[in-house]
Amino acid sequence: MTQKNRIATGGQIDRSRTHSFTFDGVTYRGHPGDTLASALLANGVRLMGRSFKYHRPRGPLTAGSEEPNALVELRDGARQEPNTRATTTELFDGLFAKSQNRLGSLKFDLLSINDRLSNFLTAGFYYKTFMWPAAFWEKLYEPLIRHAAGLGSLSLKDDPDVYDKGFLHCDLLIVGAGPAGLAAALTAGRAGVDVILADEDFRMGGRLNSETFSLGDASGADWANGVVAELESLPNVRLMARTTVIGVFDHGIYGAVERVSDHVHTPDAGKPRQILWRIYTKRTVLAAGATERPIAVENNDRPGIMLASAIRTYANRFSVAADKRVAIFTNNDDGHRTAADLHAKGIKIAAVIDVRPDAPKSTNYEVIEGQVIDTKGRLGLTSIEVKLTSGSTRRLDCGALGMSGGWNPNVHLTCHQRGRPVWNEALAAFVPGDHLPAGMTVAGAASGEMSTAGALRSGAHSAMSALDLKGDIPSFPKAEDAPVNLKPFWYVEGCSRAWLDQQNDVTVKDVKLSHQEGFRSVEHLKRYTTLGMATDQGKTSNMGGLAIMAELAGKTIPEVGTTIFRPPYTPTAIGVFGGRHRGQDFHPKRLTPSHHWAKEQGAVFVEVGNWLRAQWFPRAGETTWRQSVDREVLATRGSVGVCDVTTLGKVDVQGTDAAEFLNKIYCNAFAKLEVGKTRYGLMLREDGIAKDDGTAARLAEDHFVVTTTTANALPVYRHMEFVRQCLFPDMDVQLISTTEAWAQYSVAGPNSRRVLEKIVDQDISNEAFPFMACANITVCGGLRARLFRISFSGELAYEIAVPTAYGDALIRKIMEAGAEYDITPYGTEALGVMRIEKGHAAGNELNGTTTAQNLGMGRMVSKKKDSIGSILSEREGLNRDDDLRQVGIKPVDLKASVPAGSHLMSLTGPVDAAHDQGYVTSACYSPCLGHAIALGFLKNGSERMGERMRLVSPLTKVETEVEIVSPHFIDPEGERLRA
Amino acid sequence: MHDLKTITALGGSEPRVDTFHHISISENDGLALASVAARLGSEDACHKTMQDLLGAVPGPGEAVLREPESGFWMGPEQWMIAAPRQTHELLADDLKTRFGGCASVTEQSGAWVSFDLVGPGLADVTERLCAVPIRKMQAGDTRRTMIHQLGCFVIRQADPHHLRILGPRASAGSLHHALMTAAQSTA
Amino acid sequence: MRYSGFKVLKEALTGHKGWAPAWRDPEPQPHYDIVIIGGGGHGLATAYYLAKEFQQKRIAVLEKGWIGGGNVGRNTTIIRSNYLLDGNEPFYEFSLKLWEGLEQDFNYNAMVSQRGILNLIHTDAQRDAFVRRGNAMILNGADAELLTTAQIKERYPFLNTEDARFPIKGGLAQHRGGTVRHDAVAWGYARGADSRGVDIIQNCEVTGFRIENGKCLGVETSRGFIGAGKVGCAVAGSSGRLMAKAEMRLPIESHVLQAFVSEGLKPVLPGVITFGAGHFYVSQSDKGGLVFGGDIDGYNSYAQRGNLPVVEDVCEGGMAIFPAFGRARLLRMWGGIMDMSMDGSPIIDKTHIEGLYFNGGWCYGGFKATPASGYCFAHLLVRDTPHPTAAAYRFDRFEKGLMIDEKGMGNQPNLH
Amino acid sequence: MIIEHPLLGPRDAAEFTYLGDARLIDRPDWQSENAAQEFFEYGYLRDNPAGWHQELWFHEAGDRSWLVVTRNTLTHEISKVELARDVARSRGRSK
Repeated sequence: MTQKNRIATGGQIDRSRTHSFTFDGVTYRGHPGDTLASALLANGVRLMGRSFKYHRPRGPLTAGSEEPNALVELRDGARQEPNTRATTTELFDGLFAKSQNRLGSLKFDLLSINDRLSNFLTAGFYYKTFMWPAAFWEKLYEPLIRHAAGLGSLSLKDDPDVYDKGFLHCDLLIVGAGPAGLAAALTAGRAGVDVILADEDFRMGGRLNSETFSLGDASGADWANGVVAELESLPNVRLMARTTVIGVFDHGIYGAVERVSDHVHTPDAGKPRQILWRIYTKRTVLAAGATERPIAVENNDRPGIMLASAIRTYANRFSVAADKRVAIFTNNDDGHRTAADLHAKGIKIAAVIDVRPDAPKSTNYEVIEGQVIDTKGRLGLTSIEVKLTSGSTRRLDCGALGMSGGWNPNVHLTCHQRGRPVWNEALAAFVPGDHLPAGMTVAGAASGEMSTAGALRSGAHSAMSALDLKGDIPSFPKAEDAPVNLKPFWYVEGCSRAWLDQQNDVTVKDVKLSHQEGFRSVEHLKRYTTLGMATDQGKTSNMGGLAIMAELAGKTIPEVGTTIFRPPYTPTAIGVFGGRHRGQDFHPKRLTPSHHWAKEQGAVFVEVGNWLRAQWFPRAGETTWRQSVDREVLATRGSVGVCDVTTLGKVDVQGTDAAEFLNKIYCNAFAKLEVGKTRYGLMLREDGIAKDDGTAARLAEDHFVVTTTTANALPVYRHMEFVRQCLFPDMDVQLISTTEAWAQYSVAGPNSRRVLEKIVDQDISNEAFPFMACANITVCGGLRARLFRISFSGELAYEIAVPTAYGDALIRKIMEAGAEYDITPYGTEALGVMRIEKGHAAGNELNGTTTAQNLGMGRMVSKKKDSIGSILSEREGLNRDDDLRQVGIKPVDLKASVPAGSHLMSLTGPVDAAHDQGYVTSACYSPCLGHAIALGFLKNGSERMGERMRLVSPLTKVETEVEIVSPHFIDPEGERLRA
Repeated sequence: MHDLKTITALGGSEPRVDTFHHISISENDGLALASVAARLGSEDACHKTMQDLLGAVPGPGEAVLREPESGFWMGPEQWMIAAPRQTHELLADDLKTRFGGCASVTEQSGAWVSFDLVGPGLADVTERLCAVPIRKMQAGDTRRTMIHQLGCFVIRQADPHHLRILGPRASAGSLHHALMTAAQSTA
Repeated sequence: MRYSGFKVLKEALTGHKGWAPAWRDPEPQPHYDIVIIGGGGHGLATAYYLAKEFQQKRIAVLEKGWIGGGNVGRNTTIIRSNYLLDGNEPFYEFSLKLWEGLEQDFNYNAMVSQRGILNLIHTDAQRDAFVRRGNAMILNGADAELLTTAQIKERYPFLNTEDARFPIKGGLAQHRGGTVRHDAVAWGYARGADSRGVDIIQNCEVTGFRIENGKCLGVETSRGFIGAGKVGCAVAGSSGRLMAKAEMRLPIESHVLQAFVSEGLKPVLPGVITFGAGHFYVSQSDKGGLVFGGDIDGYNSYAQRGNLPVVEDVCEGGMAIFPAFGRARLLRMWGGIMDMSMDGSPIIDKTHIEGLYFNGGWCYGGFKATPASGYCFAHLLVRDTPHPTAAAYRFDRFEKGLMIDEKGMGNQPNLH
Repeated sequence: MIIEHPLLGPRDAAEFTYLGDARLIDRPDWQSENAAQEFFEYGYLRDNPAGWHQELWFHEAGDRSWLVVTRNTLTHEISKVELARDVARSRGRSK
C-alpha cells in the first residue's frame, strides 16, 4: 500500500522512519508523528467505523479527542481496547487495530439494515413498544437490542498492564500547551514558581502545530518548539505531554492521566501503562482551546465530511490530504483559512460555500454564497449538492467536505464544580461564566480569545494575575490577531436526517420529535434522544441540538441552557483509577507475629479484615478441615493449645482519669477495678446498641490496656478519641493504639499453667495469679512481657504478650515448653468452636442491632453512672418483654446440623415471616459434645429453655427439630476458668 | 539474660536491602520506639524534659534528628522517640523514669517497620507513593500519611536524598511491595 | 394516546405527525385536593396511584425544575427486594411485584429487566448473614438462591476467583432483581398521571408552607400560592431543605453518592453483581455502558458532585473482581444527593402538622422503591393510615427505639 | 477536598474520617429531667443545612485530632477549621 494521500513535503512527521501497522487485517505504513487516523487517511482509508444505532459508515470527523466516529479496537489479545479514538492514537510500529460495531465487514455491515428502518427507530421508539407479551422483553426483545447496541468489545481477559497513581504539588497548573498555555507557562516559569504544564497531545503547541501562522519570523510550530525547549531547561517547570487533566475536584485538586506507554507496543517491564496523578495546585490556568463545530446538513455524516479545522490539521501537521478535491462549508472566516491552507498545499478546492452574503472572496478558488443541502457517496463522500442564494442548485464533486460552523471554547473543566457557562453573542458560543472553580482562570480560545496574539496575551495575563505577579508581560513575537467574523448558522432549513450526534445517531428530526412529544427541557432532550451521551460527551453535537431546541421553543440558546459537563474530560481507563490495588494487592495484608512459623506448620490461612490468620493446622492424614479443628479443640480442652490472638485491638489508656474514662466508654463500671486485675467490658454506641466488647486490664493505677475485637479495633479507637477530645476534653487521659506493638498468644487448657511456668519468670500459681489477674512480667530470663489470665475458650487460660519482634521466638518457645503436654496450635475455627461451646458472643452476635439485653447482659448496664449509650438503651422498643435473647440450640436428632442463618419457628403452625421467632447466629460441630450446637436469638428466649422448635432454612433446604438450651454448653459454672 | 531472638519485620534474620540505580530501599531493624504523651496540666514539665532529651521540642510536622535519641511530633502533646535498639532496648522504661508523672509513655518498638529510602530518585519514587510535598520538604519535616492504604510516617532526613518511612509492622510486606513497585516504575 | 408497536408502525409510515406531548404543561390552579411536592419518581408515582388506584381528582405535582431531574434520573437503575428485616422486606417485595407489572400498567416500556442480582460472599460470617437474609426473603414470599463459586464462575467466567485478595465463597442471588431504564420510570408515571388528570407543573419551586393553627393549608411557590387539602412531600435528597420551611428537623442528613458509566461495550454482564469485600456494584445497560457505583462520599453535601478518593475506591473494587475491566473506559461520573436516614431506612408518615405528609429518607435505595413508595404514600394520603407494608416507616421509631437498621451501623447516616 | 488543619496545614480530606454535625459535641446531661428526649434529639435529629455546616472530622491517617470544620454543603468551601477539643472546651465541656 502506498501513502497516496501523503503530501510530498512538510508536516511534523518523521519521514526518515516508517511504522508498519494493521487495520482490519490490511498492513499499511505511516511515520512517527502520525496518529492512526492520519496514517489511515494518508493511505487513502477514510471508512473507519460504524455508527451506534443505524450502523452508518463513518470516517473521522475530527483530528482530536472530541472524535465521535473513528473508534477502533486497538491492540489484540488481553490488551484489546475498545472504542479507541484513531484520531488520538499515536502510531507505533506494529500497531494492530480493527473496526468495531459491525456484523460482517466494515464495508458490508449487515446491521446497516437499521439505517433502512430508521423511520421506525426514531428517538424513544423503544419506550412505546416491546411491551407485549410481558415475558418477551427479557427473552427476546432485550437480547436483540443488547446485541445490536454497545460499541467495541472487551477481550474479557485480565488487563495485563499495571497502572500507577501519583501525587504532585505545584503553584500553578496550566491545562493545555497551545499558544495561551505556553505563554502562561513561560511567564510563570520565568518567575520561578512551580509550574506543571499538561497537554493531552503527544506534541505540545496545540493549534500552532496545525496552522500556518507565523510568530514573528518563525512558524508557529517552531516557536512552540523553542518555548518548550526553554521550559524544559527550567527546573521549576514540569512538562507533561500525553497527560489529560480529566477532572476538577474540590479545593485545587485535579485529576490527570498520563499515558506513559500507550504510544509503544507494550510497556517496558515494571513500567505502568498509565499514571493517575492527583495534582494539588494553588492556582490553575485553563488553556484548553476550542473545538470547531459542524453544521447540520442532510446526510452530513459520510466518511470524508470533517470539521474544516480537522482537514487543516491533517494537511498542515500530518501532511495528509483528506482528498484531492475538497469543499468547505462555512459561516465564518476561519473556514476560508482552511481553504487557503489546503490550496497552498496543492489540494484542489472544489468551492468554499459560505452562508454569508459578505463572504471574503478568493482568487484561488470559487466562493459560493449558499448552503450545502445534501451529500452523496455510499462508503465515502463523492459529491455535495449546493443551493445558491439565488435558489438554484449545483452538484460539486469532492471527496472531502470541511464544515466550519464556528468554535466552541472548551469550557468543560470550568463546569466540573457546577459552574455554568455564559453566552457570548459575538462568538455565538458559550464561554466560561463567573463561577469558576476556586483558583482557576481561563485563557486563550477557552476563554473566547480566538486570535493567536490574543491567546498569547491572555495566557501571560492569566499567569500573572493567578500568581499576583507585577510588571510587564513577556514580549511575544508578532502574531495573527484577526477578529472573529461569523454569522450564527446551525442547520440547513428543511434538513431532517442531518446528524447532530454522529456517534449516537441523533438527527435534527429526532430533536424535533422530542420537542413535539414534550421533552423540552434540555435534560429531557438529552435523555430522550441520547444527544450528547456518546463517548465524546457531546463535544461536537450539543450546540447544534440546543440551537434547534431554542428555535422550536421560541427561546434564545442561553435561555434553553446547557446540560452539565461531568468528569472525566475524555473517557479514562477504569484500570488507571484502580492503580496497583488489584489482585492480591487490592488491600494490604496484615500478618501476625507467628505467621512465618504458622506457615512452616502448614497452616491454612483466612482473611479477617486485612489480617491473615491461621484458620487451622492440618496434620498428615487429615482429609477434611473438620478433622483438624476437632483435634485442635479436643487437644486444647484435654491438655493445652496455643493460638495467636495479636489481631485483637489493643489500646493503651493512661492518665489520672483513665479509670473514669473507661467508666464513660463501657456500660459497666471500671472505677473500682483493682490494679493487677482484668475485667470484661461491654461498650455501647450512643444509641444504646452494643458496639464492641473486650477486656480492660489495669496494669497500674493510671494505666489500662483495653482490648477490642479484631474487626472493631479502628472504629473503637476513633470512638475513644471522640469521647476523649469532644465530650470530656479535660480528662487527663492519653490514648495510643498498641495492637501491633505486642505479639499476643492465648495459651489455653488444663495444662496451660504448667507450660507457662516454664517460660514465665514469676510465680503464676492460682494463688499468686488468679483468674482475671494481669501483670507486667518477664519471660525466658528477662524479656519484658505481659500476662493476662483471661479465657475465651472457657478453659484455664492465659494470654501472654511480648514485643512483636520477639513474637516468632516466643511461639517457638511455647511449643518447645509445651511439647511434653502435646501442646497443639489452634486456629480461628477451633477458637470459634470453643467460644460457641462456652456461649461467648462474637461478631455474629454483636451485629450492630443487638442490645445488652439481647445478649443476656442487660444487668451490666450500670444506671449509677454516665456512660455512652446508657440513656438511649432504655427506650421502650429496646426493652420489650418478647425481645430476642441469646440462647443455645441443639438438634433433637443429634446427627442433624443446625446451620447459621436458619430461622426459628414453632413446632406447629405456618412457616413464614409473620411467625418467625428468631434466628441462628453461630453454629458448629462440638467435638466435646459430639453433636452440632448453635447460638441464636429467640424471642423471650431466656424463658424458653427446653422448648422444642423447628429450625428452618428454606434457602438451603434444611428443616430440623431443635431444643432451646442454655448458651453455655460447656462448664456453665466456670470451674475450669478458675482452676 | 533471655535467649529470645528477634526477626525483622519482613520476617528475615537480617534486614533486607534492595538497590536500584536511582534508589535503595533498606529495612531498618535497629529502632527502639516509644511514644510520649504529656499528662493534662503537666505539659510544661513534659516539654522541659523533652527539651533536655532532644535539645528541642518537635512542633507539629517536625522531627528533631539527633543521636542517639531522635523524636518527632505525632499529635497534640504527643511524640515518638526513637533510639538505636542495640543501646536502648528498654527505651520505654528509661523514658518512663525520665518523664515521671508528667507524661504517659508507651512502648512502640514492635508496632512499626522502618524503611530508609536513599538515592537521587527519592522524589520520583515518593511521588508514586503518597501525597507529601516531597520536593519542598526540609530536613526534619515529618508527615503522617497514607501509602497503599497504610498509615505511615515519612521523615525527611538530613541528607536531601534520604527519607525514612515508618509503617505498620504487620503490613511490612505490603508496604515493602509498594515501595518496590514504585522504585521499578521510576527506574 | 395508547403506545403500541402498531402505533409506532403507523407513525413511521405517516411522518410521525401524530405523536402528542407525553404530558401537558398546565398552569397551576389555585387549589387542589392533594399537592405532591417533588416531580421525581416517588412524587410522580404517588400522583399516578392517587389517580389510578385511589380515584383521587384534583391532584398536582409541583417540580422546581424538570420532572425526573432528581435521583430517578441519576441512579444506577437497580431493582431488588433482598432485604433482611421485617420492616423492610415486605415493602420491597411489594415494590418488586409492582415493577413486574408496571409497563403494562402504565403503558410505557421502562425496560424492566429481571436479569438478576448477585451479592458475592467472601467470609464464613458473611455467608451466615446472607443465609439468614435469604431465608428472610423466602419467608416473606420473595425469591433467593444461594450460589456456589462454581455456579457464579459459570455465569461470570471473567470474575477474578484465582488471584482474589478476598476469595469468593459463593453468593446470594435474587433472580427477580434486575434493572430498569430509570428516566423512563419518571416519564411513564408522568404520562400515566397526566392522562388521568394530574397537573404536572414544572419550574414551580415551593418556597414555603402556609401553616395556620397546626394545619397546612397549602404551599407558597415561585408561581404563587397553591392551596391544598393535603400536601405530600417527596423530595428525597432535599428533604432537610424543604422540611426546614415547616420548621422540622429530621433524622436525615444529605449526602452525595457518585455513580459511573463506561463507554458502550458489547454485552459482557448478564445481571447486577455486588462485591461484598469492597465498595463496588455493576450492571450493564442495554446501550452497553457498564453502570457502576460504590459507597457514598461520606460527608454532608448538597453539591451533586463528589471527589476523587471515592472514584478511585470504587474502581479499585471493580478491578479487584473484574480485572478485565481495566481497559474499558469510564465515560462519565456524576453525583446525586441522598437523604441518608439515621437507620438506613425510609420514612413514609404523617408529620405533626395536620395535612402535611412526608416521604423521604431513602438513602441510596430509593429507585427500586419507587412503585411501592408511590403506592404506599398515596394510601397514607387518602386513608390516613399506613399501607401494611410501610407501617414500620414511622417518624417516631427513633424515639421509641424501633429502628430498622439493615446494616447495623446505628445512628450515623454515612455508615448506612 | 483539602482540610486546612490548624496545626498541620493543608491536608487531603482522604486522610480524615467523617462523623457528622458538630453538635455531637453537645452531649446532654444524663441526669437532666428530660434526658430521654434530649438524648433522642441529640442522637437523631439534624439541621442538615444546605449551606454552612459545622462538622466533625477525625484525622485518622494523621495526628488523630478531631476537628470542627465549617464547610458549605452546597459548594464544599471551607471557611474555618478548629481543634474539636478547643471547641468542646469553649462550649463548656470539661470532665
